Amino acid sequence: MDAVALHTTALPTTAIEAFVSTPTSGGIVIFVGTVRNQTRNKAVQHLFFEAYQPMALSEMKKIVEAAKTQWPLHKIAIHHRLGNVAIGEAAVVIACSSAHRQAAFEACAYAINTLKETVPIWKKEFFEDGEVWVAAHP
Amino acid sequence: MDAVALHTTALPTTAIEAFVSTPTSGGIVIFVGTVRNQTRNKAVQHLFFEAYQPMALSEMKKIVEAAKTQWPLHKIAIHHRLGNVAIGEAAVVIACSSAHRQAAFEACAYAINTLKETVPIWKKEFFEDGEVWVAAHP
Amino acid sequence: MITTEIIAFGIAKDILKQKKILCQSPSGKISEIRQKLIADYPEFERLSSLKFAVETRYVSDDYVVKSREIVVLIPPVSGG
Amino acid sequence: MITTEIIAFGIAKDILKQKKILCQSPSGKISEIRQKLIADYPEFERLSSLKFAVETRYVSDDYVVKSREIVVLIPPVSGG
Repeated sequence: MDAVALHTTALPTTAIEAFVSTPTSGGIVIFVGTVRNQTRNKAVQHLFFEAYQPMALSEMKKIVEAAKTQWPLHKIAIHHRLGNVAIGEAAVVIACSSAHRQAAFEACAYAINTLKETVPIWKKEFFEDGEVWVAAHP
Repeated sequence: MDAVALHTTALPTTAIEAFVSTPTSGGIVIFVGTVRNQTRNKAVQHLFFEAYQPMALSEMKKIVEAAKTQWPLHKIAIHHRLGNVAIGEAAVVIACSSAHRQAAFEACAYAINTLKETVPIWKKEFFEDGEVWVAAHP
Repeated sequence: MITTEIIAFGIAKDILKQKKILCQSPSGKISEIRQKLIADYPEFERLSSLKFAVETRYVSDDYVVKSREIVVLIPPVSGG
Repeated sequence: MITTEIIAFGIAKDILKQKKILCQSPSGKISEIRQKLIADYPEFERLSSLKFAVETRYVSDDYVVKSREIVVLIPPVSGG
């Protein structure tokens, strides 16, 4: 398994957890970003994710490297879903392992925060009466 | 599934994640505490966990209630393993879901920190040349 | 003298060399029970901490154990 | 004039109504390309942000696009 990947089918959460688990790890922190059934009190039917794939992977790798520089991690993995995603499904899974848990907690929060700022992936929300690219407008 | 439980067999990580996932959740944070193969540079062969079970469950429920009071969580689950646990296996799984991820991150860190302080569970490490109750002595 | 039934876990059980003991104290106050245990088993003083629970709740040293309540010794916990 | 090939994603593609366009600018500087795009497609100005990448790297407004480099429009990202 690669540390970073884009998937057009359900994210392999269990395999991602197994990937980061090492015999010297004491703590694994996993963030799963799931598709909510509403946004700003409006019912969401489903989501669609589009990526500029080579750059998305490159930016995800940068997050992996930056996190490894900042925290004593054993492993870190960032996997993102593309295409149509149903309510309740995972859009992103980030997993970090370290000897002691604080590093894993901090690195996992850093990774999802940074992903949302830098990785060229775009989310479109589909409503009963239309669709909108999330965060496009102020 | 109960929000808190003690298990004598492998922790059902996937079911715990599914338990906390709700249609309104945007973020799930999971902490998995695994058994390390060494401690203070000494090789650990396996671990044994003992609990004062009724009080352990009661203290775990207190953590659940306190976390729900402090953060806008959708669900939180705390599951701990008892008996012999092999290297690499999960000793504890804590999962939190919320509409926005920060609450889930903070509540998950709070829950594991508090569990390690208040829940009457005791860990014994087995080495080649002996065994020791962890944290018993200064 | 009051007789209190005491249950031990983890290293506390190892120190007592048994799971349950009966402890005599003037009034059944936790501070008295603590003193008596340390007097009988000095190893308890070497622990990082020794808490007491009654039934399933932590109690402080000034708690007085009621008749038939079971006292539980809680040596330093190490879950997670 | 320099002709630059531009690829768009997300809402930027919707604004252009196509995936790729060619853009003419005096020297191929990103700031010129940005100006030209906003002049031709004023909707770009309504976005929260509009970044540019060359190949797979973000570039700043003073970057000058080299011949055959592809420019990618990056409207506000919303992964996760």
